[in-house]
Amino acid sequence: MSRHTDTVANAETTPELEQPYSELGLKTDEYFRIREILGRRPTSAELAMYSVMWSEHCSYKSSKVHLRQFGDKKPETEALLVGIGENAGVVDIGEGWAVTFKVESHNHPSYIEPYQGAATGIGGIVRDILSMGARPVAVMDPLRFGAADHPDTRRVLPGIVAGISGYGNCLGLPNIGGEIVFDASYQGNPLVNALCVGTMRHEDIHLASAKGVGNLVILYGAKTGGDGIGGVSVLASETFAEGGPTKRPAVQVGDPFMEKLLIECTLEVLRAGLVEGIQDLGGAGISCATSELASNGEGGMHVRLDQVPLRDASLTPEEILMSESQERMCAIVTPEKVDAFLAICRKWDVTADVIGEVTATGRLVIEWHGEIIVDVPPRTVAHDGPVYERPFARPSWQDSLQADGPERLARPSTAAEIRDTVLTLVGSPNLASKTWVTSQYDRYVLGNTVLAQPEDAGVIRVDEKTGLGVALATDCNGRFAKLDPYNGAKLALAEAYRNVATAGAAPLAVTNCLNFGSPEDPDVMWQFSEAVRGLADGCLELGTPVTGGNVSFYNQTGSTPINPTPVVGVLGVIQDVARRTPMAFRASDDVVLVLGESRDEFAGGEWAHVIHGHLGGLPPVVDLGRERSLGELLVAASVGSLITAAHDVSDAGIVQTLVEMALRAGVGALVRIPEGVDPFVFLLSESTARAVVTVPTSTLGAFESLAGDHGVPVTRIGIVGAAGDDLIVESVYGASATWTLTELRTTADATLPALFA
Amino acid sequence: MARVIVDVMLKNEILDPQGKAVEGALARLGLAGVTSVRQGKSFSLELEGDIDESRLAQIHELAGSLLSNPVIEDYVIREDVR
Amino acid sequence: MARVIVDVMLKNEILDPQGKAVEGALARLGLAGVTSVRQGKSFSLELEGDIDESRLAQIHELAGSLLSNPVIEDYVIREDVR
Amino acid sequence: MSVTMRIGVVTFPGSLDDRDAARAIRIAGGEAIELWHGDADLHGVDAVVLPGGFSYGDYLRCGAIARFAPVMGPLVAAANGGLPVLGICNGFQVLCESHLLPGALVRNTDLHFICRDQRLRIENAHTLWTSSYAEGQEIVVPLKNGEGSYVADESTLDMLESEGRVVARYIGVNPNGSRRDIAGVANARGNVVGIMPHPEHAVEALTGPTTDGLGFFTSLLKGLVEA
Ligand SMILES: Nc1ncnc2c1ncn2[C@@H]1O[C@H](COP(=O)(O)OP(=O)(O)O)[C@@H](O)[C@H]1O
Ligand SMILES: [Mg+2]
Repeated sequence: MSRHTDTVANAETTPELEQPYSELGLKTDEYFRIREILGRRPTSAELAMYSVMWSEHCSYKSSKVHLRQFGDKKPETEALLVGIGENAGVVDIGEGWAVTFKVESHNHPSYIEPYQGAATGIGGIVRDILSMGARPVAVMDPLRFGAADHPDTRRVLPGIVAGISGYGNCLGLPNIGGEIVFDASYQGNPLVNALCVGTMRHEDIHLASAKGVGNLVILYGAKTGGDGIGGVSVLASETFAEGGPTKRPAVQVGDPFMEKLLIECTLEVLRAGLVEGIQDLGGAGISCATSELASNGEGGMHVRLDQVPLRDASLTPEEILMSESQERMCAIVTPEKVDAFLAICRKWDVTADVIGEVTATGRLVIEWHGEIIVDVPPRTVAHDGPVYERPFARPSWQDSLQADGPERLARPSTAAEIRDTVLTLVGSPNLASKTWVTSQYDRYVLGNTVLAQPEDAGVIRVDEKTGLGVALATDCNGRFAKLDPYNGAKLALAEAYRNVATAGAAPLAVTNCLNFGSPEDPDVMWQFSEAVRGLADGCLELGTPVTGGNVSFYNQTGSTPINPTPVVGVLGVIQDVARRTPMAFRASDDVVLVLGESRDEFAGGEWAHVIHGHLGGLPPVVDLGRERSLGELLVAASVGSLITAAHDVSDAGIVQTLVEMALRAGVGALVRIPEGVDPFVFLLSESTARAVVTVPTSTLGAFESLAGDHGVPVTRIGIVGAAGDDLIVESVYGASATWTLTELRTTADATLPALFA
Repeated sequence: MARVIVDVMLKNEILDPQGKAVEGALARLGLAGVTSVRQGKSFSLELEGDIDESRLAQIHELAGSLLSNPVIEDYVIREDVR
Repeated sequence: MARVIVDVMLKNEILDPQGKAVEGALARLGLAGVTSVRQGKSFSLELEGDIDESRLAQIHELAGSLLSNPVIEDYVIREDVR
Repeated sequence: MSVTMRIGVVTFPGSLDDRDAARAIRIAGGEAIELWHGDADLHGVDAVVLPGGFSYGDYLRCGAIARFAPVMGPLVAAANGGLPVLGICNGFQVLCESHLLPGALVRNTDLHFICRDQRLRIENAHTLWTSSYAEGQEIVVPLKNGEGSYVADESTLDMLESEGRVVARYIGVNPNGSRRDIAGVANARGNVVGIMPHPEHAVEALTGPTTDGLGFFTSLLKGLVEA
């Protein structure tokens, strides 16, 4: 034997052995807590498990105390079938259908190996959805990159997009939306967030718990290799090897075909009633799956680790426990159903092995070739990790940032200047057409995509017979969050909520991915705590519970953190997808209306960012009461078939909204600035709770009175198609601003290909 | 005129789904005794003139950055002067 | 234990967009005098036992049907016995 | 009394658009029969659709491994005997790899997977799968592929043209570099058709850019009833 195995017996007889806990990322007091829990020193395998499960990524040790607010401030709702704490939350959408959805980050791996990092990000979130018992039906990808013209953005963006496309397309999941935002603060820290949504009947919901003493633990899917060891914890387990360090790759490589087999195989074993509990393997691999299953179930489990099928025979038991090899799942199966389970795995050519059984001992015991290498209370690994109250304080620079508002910036003051400003904005990377990216994603597969990017929300048909469907949108403006993290999080929520309502769906529930810098920086921790407080308060006010999410810390280069980026995903329900509201102008002579009020609000907006490179001041005022009224109006108008198109107003204001509606349709409009309003403010401000809708003259009266009922201000501003192929805005400082659709399209379409093709 | 071939292979410990798929297919089609298949890429570069030290160094540099990602791949350079 | 490497290349008359893309990138990154780049695939097969005539014939058969598509690709077999 | 036509849809482990193909068949008025790649039996179907997807992961070449699937034995024999077969996207690739259709499909010239609403012209309205269209009719259906560039040597291309076996051609944009803008071809007998774009994704106004794709499926049902 080139190396010995550190057994429990060995640990008992060598209490004083020095252990590399700090190399594994454990603090001294954490290490001593482990010794206290066990009443002895941990074995090397136990140390591996605790270190990885008590890492920030798995234990949420810095964020837990804050995330509790999502539960404490949870709105009254009947819709939540499974809440925070499971792999993903589940909501009731009616007619016996349930939907599960969640967003997760894969930021750091995507920086190191863009293609594989992003691909395995999709793979991981899809398995979370699958493990709830749902069929994954769509994905979305909120992305953030450094400056568009920075060489490193050119390195990472094409790879990340190809990875999402390569993995998602091969799984057969339509990509229905996401975000692509450029900002220098993400230089060296691109954000790759991935959202998946799945559907199931209520009775198909499954949970990650190892119930039933004597039931067997089956590991199935890909074989275990050296992937991602050190990906979760800080260090590879090389420190364990006595015969010199082995170098294990931190990069996980995805096999989407294997994942496709895993999806079909898992759904077949679930639907055949062969599974008592199920868990995906993601971060922390077998350590996480076995400890969580045991902790959530009977409390005991006996695992024979040498039964795990390996891709690399040289892996040590510690490495097997920590490996993050992709495309693996773990199921709890009663003994009499094991054969049927294995038969379905064979049908799909999926490797499956019994690796252990559920026990009543209250201990997770792991055996390696006949010797006990782990004997721990599973709860202490999975759920009772350290909890930190990290210090936080409002940054010293926050006041001066907020004091430096955009009021001092030079504004366009003629129609010609407005015309040029708008063209510059339309072609700027954050507003330009994202088709170069999204045309790499399959949006048609499964045949249920009713709306996909660039629409406000992705809409998926859930039930072909009744037309029941769901709508999803994700949003976050990190600049707003930097100016004011509390309201920045609310603004992200408000925008996603508005996007869902704009499509005609009633917002129901929320997921989130909180991307921040280092929690050890009190400034960052303050941003984080404020953002969580804002999101929790906002969800309570809107009546949309947080069902789950993810936290990604340490997104920073040196001591410079990214803009705080709390990405918020909102899910809505639409009873009949046939009545969804698309964004394109539909028919000439429809009346163009603005809903909501426009105020002089430019801080953190696209105009200040693109034209002046300025960030300062206070973000637009968020009024969730108004958002709610607007949302209810948009849904009611859809139900009543009163409107022909709707598009939410956000980045670069009403003029950008009009440009997008016109380009989507290939039809222009003639618009006039209302009396008594500053044209620049009217066209480019980013005030919230607004949308542009088009209404046929036949329903105009009905729509306006409905808006009155909801207390939403309505302004008639123009007529679709009245300017032929042009978009014309009249009364801009005494003149007209005219854009041809051709010039708008050319400008919007050229930017991304020029940078990345 | 010179030709240089750069062979790029996934590192041994990295999962190679392509190789695995071929391995399975070869076995199904009756080729016995295959213990492993790895799939790689090769780039065949035709170059004007001769390859001196500094040019070879430049090719090595590009093979290790553009043509392969050292995080997951290794490369070998074959010179193939005709 | 034997190793066989099968190199697969697009036929010359078939457009190779990947090779073209690499050619452009090499030039942009300062490698002068590259007149053409072709990108191919290679399969490294590890086999138990020795490679006799009949086994080699079988490998040729599979190289020309499974590993390459003769409509667009050529293959070469390198035996690499260690 | 007309009997409902039974059209098989083959599911390989990595097939993705098999449900969509079945839905299109149902909307066109046929009965979709699931066929499994590992089952060397066509179960007496009247026609077969090979759907889109990544049959066996397709890391090697699209369709390369699927060609050797058990179901392909009887399928190739039946196709040579006149059974109507439509290969869509990956199905087209499988048909080429199986030598039921000439040529091959290689990586798109811009090296990206591309998903777009594609304009096509139906060049041959006499195949079993295109008879509901008018010759020269322009349609818009989704296209989504990474290896959709049709290649064949010049003499093969000339032969396809002269025998009228180019079934559909890209117009406006050639999205993937296909030789002579070819989007779909037929075998000499006209019973086997391969098409890169996805008619099965254009059968409902709600989910497709158009309903132009339905013609492929109604053509067949009409043809089978008349036969
Ligand atoms: N920002 C957040 N908001 C709400 N719930 C969160 C957030 N971050 C994590 N969670 C929840 O904490 C639980 C554990 O998360 P995680 O360890 O990422 O799950 P998994 O390992 O299944 O991906 C999940 O239920 C997740 O939804
Ligand atoms: Mg999970």
